[in-house]
Amino acid sequence: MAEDILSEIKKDYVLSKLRDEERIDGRKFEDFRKLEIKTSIIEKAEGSALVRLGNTQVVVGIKMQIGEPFPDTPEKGLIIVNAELVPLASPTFEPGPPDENSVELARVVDRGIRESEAVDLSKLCIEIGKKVWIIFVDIHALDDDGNLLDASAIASICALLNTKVPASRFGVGEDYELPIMDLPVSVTSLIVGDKFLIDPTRDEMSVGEKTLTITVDKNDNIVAIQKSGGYLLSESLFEEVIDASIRAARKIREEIIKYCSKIC
Amino acid sequence: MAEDILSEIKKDYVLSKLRDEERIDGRKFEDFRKLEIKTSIIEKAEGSALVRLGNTQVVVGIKMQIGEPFPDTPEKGLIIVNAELVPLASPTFEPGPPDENSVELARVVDRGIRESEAVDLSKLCIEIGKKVWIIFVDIHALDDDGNLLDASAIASICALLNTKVPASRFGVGEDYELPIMDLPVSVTSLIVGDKFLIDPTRDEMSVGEKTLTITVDKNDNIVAIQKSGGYLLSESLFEEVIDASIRAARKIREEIIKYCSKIC
Amino acid sequence: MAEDILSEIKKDYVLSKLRDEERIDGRKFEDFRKLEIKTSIIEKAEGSALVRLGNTQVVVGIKMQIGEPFPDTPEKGLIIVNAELVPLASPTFEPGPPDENSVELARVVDRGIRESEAVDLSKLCIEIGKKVWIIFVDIHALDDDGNLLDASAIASICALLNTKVPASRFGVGEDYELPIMDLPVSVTSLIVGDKFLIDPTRDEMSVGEKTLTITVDKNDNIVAIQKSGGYLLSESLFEEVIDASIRAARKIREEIIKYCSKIC
Amino acid sequence: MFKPEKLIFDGKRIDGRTLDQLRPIKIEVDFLKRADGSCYLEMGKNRVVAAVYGPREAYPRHIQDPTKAVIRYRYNMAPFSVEERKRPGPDRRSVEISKVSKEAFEAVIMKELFPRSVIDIFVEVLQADAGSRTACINAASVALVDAGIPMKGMLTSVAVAKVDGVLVLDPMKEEDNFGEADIPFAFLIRGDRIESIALLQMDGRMTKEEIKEAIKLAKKGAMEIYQMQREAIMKKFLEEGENG
Amino acid sequence: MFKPEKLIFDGKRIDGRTLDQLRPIKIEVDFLKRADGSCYLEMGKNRVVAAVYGPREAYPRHIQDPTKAVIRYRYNMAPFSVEERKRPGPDRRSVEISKVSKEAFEAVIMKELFPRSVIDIFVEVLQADAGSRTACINAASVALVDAGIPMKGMLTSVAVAKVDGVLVLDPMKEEDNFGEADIPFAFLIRGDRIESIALLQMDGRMTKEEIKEAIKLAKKGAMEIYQMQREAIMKKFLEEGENG
Amino acid sequence: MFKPEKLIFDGKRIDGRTLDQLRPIKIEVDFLKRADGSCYLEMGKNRVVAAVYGPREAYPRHIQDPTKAVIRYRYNMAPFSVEERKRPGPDRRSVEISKVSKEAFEAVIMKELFPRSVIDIFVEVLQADAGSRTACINAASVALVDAGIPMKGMLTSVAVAKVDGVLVLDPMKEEDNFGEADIPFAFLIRGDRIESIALLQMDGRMTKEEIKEAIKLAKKGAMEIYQMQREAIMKKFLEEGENG
Repeated sequence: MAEDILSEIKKDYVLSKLRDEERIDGRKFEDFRKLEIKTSIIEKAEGSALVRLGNTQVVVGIKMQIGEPFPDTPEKGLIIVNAELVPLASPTFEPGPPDENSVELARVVDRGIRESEAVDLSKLCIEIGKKVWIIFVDIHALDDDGNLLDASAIASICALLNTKVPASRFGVGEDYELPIMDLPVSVTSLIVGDKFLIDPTRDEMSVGEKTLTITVDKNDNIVAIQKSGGYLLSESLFEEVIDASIRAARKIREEIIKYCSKIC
Repeated sequence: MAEDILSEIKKDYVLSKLRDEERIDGRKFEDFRKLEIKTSIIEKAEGSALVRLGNTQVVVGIKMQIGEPFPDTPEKGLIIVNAELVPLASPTFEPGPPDENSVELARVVDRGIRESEAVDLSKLCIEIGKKVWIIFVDIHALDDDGNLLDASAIASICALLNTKVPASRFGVGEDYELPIMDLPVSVTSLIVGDKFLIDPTRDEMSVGEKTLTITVDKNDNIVAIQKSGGYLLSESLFEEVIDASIRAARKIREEIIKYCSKIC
Repeated sequence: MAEDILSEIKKDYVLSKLRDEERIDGRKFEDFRKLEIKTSIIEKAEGSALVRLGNTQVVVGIKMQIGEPFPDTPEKGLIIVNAELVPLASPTFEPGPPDENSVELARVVDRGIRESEAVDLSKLCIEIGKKVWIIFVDIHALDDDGNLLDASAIASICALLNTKVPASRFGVGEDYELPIMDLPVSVTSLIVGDKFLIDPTRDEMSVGEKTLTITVDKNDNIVAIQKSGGYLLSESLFEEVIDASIRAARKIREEIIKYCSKIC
Repeated sequence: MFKPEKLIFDGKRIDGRTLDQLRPIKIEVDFLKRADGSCYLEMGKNRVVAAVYGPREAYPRHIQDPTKAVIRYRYNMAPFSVEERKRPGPDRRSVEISKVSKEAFEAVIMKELFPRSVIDIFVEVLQADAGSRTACINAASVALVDAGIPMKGMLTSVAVAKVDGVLVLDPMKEEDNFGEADIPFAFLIRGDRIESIALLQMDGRMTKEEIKEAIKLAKKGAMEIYQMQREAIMKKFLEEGENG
Repeated sequence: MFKPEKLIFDGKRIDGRTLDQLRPIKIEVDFLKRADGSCYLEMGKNRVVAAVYGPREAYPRHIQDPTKAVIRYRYNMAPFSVEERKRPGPDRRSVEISKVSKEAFEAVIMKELFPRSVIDIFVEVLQADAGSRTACINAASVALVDAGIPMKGMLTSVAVAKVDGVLVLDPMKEEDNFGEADIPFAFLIRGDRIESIALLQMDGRMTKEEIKEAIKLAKKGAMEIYQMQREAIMKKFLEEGENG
Repeated sequence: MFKPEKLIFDGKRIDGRTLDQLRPIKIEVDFLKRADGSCYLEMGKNRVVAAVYGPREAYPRHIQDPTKAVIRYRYNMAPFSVEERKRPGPDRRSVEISKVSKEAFEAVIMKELFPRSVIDIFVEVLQADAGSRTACINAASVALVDAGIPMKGMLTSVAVAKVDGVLVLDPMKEEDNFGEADIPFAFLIRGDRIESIALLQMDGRMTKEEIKEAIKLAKKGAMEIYQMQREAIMKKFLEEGENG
């Protein structure tokens, strides 16, 4: 009950600020929170990244194995994206097999990587039709202060950028860097009436779980969209969100590149 | 609660009619409801049938794969019967793994097909001891207005009659019709005191879930029996039910043959 | 509720007896209950034993299969210990996958066998790196009157002593006796304040589920320890329990050897 | 499935349709007796059945919402609905489709009228071609009308794909597999007018201009489907009038 | 297992029994301390243990029936009970056997005496030969008497098989595997008389005349088993009298 | 992993440590915002995160204890935490570790202060080397202090192994894999004094004299870890003081 009242108060506060064209943490409507990236944090993984988006924290680890390709793409490797929303990250997450929210999160992240062709899968073939590399992208949420999805997408691409193919350990040649061809960025907006807030915090989400995620590639193409939550979206607002998402994605991509150039 | 009262009223009505030697839908005690068969309704399946028994509706689809035979029958194909009582078909069905009712339904249908040797499994061997055809008979209930079991058994044998072995798609020769050697028919009776009603409707089942299923082959042999429900059955009633089931099975078998000769 | 009161009364009785340095069934603090062993009770198993410890009863059956060795021990067989605490054995056990108690039981029994090197796994290799024997030790609890763990451990080693490797059935040579090199004995004590009772009954366990299990090999070495239950253990009591466990283990081992020499 | 050299040839698609043409649609209302509302629908090779149960008391109690009805949506594929037999039970794809479809209906059902209740929407895919999620939503929408559940309007769903560089309406399997992008939409249609978007997903690669074009094309297709949904419902009510 | 050339030779079966002869049976009542009633039973190579718990309050509450006790029956095979190790947990066969066995007991237990309660019957198959379901029912029936659960009579179970064209009582593994048909029965026996059939299944191929013959043969076998069930129970009560 | 010829050489271990030396430890308190208390901890290559939620109302109700709080402990390994990717979800090892760790905390948390409540302790292993269970307990203990849960003292955990015939403190992977025995301990430390043992397991082969020696060595290591736990907590409180 106390929980409900608190949430009601937060909601009123968020909405009253919105009427003054403000966000509760002072950000502009189209701004992401502060982004911090740390890679190579798990030595036992082929690649890894810890991403902080404000107080939201996600770790992604990459493991690779050798397996069979799909029959219709005999010369391509595979990517499998999996998300565990462990109860450590939020009192609303429950232990057990992935629920609809973690499935959706993993699948939207997966689509961004896959459709932007971020990883050159043709460089992951060992023996055509028989042996290819399988990339496991495991998303491990640590702290949910809102917008786990974008944090997970950023952490996933950063972890992939950080990945070395462990060829020598498997006795199939020398290790090499995973060939990354694009930097897809997912941008999630909270829809509030005819307005939208990019990168919503958990407090902001108290006004209603109505989001729209637009994933943008390095050429400003859209590579994935996901409307999530039971609400109606107007065509004009949809177009506004696309434009803003393209702008926001560019900034995030710059931050990722800046981080990478610093550590490489 | 309203549910319970309604069920109580139905029960009284069924019983009062029974005292006048009548059924609530005017049928004779030994009559099936109107049977409608439609085959080839799923092009992507190797065989398929939609069966309507009154308002009860079941779809069966047949898929075939190549697999290993059992070690003790190295030259025979396999049949696997599976039933999904999806919640679309009845408010009492629940999503999730098969419960005892769907397991029983699938196993009784399976026994009818298997014990009548309806499918000539020796014609399903590709390479002795290594490769045989596996037939998946998937029963998908759509509408449960009583006696899903007999409807499923009829739909299964009709779908098998409709099946082409997809040899060319698997690169092991030319397609051929599945060799069907018998037409087993399962006949389910509702036991009410010392009487029995063949092919009970859901409304009739409100007097108590006490059924006896007799599956009969084309030579009037019994190939499967299943007493289902917590009740005591007298020897004499059992013998009466067998005789009536043999008669009813003949009629249903004729209807199946009539339908098949029309479409072939 | 009645259950709770009964348990409260039992607890008071156990404690009052303890103040007089007595156990409710008259045993000494360091004595096991009467042990009965019966082997070869399941002809279809490679080895089997029924063990009664007072009223506690456990059956263990051994089945063997041929499988692949672990990559790092290519010339050694495998042991897999599994426990089913079926609801037949106690009203507190529930059907379904193993819970934390049956997992713990199986793992502690496993450690006793494994760490004492009771089975000479190097005699279970058929083809180095390819084919080795896998031993399934299946613990099936029948009656839980306390201390299922020690009863299971005794039944497991007795069943192993009773096991013939079924080489001829698998066409890989002649049957031979499983080479047993040690007789580990697990000794479980109930901790009550600064005292401890070896081989507690279910009634004694009503004072609190606080146990310490010490598994001892034939040379009085300790091969496994498990503190179980939410309590604090003093260092001095721990050392006392070790000494008493070594003494108790010797007696149980003698009984096992006596039984075996009688039947062999 | 082999990739054809070209999917569009001379302005026509490999099944002979023009770029903005729907596949044939067949709708049968009140297909099931047991359910409170139901619909059988074919869209190309898709064959789906939808059933609605409710509003009924939500059980177990802790799922009840004292302010509105809980909507549940279960998209399920029959094992024989696809080329390679599918193992029974939900996979990740079904879980996601069920979620976004549920949310689309949450946005249009007047759920505040039925506090503490649950409305169950079950859709079974008997045969799947591309677009089974859109076919299911169209069937479910009709089944809800058949069940008498009040909605803000009709929910109508259709996808647009980008194939060989051009946009096509209502893609079938080959276009979905080998196309460059796919956007399924569901629109709320009220008073014969498309009001807003209730379901929206996309995967592939498109410019923002193409997305705007796609919306236009989707709206055209949705209006046609909407007319067929209306007709099927009308027909059923007229029949009932005759028989009743 | 290889198929023997003939299963019946000179009127004798491969284990030396005549056609209407049961396998050796051993019954031990009150085998377990923890359960409210229990029984260990051997029938040929079958070794089974049955335990009864209850009547006790049904939990969770929503399974309670205000008019009678709920009966639960769990047939479970130990992993080592069969030639090839069985993975723990219920398979489809166990689920079906549990269901029909439960229903047989529902028909004979006076469950109206215990509203809102549950009576749990657990049977564990330590070694399975043909007929483990009948052995389990016989053991469970004795365990219910041991637990003092009121029943309309004794439930006694036996199977009849058709082998090499003739009917045999209480088939063992080879007869079950290579025979032409198998019918497990369970009868309600009251006042030393078989009153009715509580469990009945069949698979194989039989004429209706053969089925009638099978009933006769099964009844003969059931009466013999019933006497052994009675004796075992008597023996236990006498022992208790002596010790008490 | 190949077995090195010798694990101890000239009194030094293969990572250069002396026999009684701990691996480097790093502790960060209040690492997470959402949890009521949290801690990030490194011990050698182990990287673990602990979070505490509660005390909060236990749900579902039937798990409530009217006399005290229920403690839950979930030890979970990230799929990428080990050499070969681990399938998500609990395995038997995790279940056992969770159980004994839970029991250690049950013995030190003043759970009688919070009847009907639940206190959840979640630990995630991001990277596992030998001793992840001890690292998790050390982190969880700090997270409990951070959450303000009253305890009888600090819980501090460390293992001792027998390697090449001698005892070593805080074994790393190679020593764990190829050593002769391993004993993880957790101690209750109050007033800078080790009072008693809250967690104790062992596998391997040791004489009782060696076990006594192992306790001594473990206590030495635990006191050092305890100091680091204290310092980390102190540092956080001082920072809060400065900022607040």
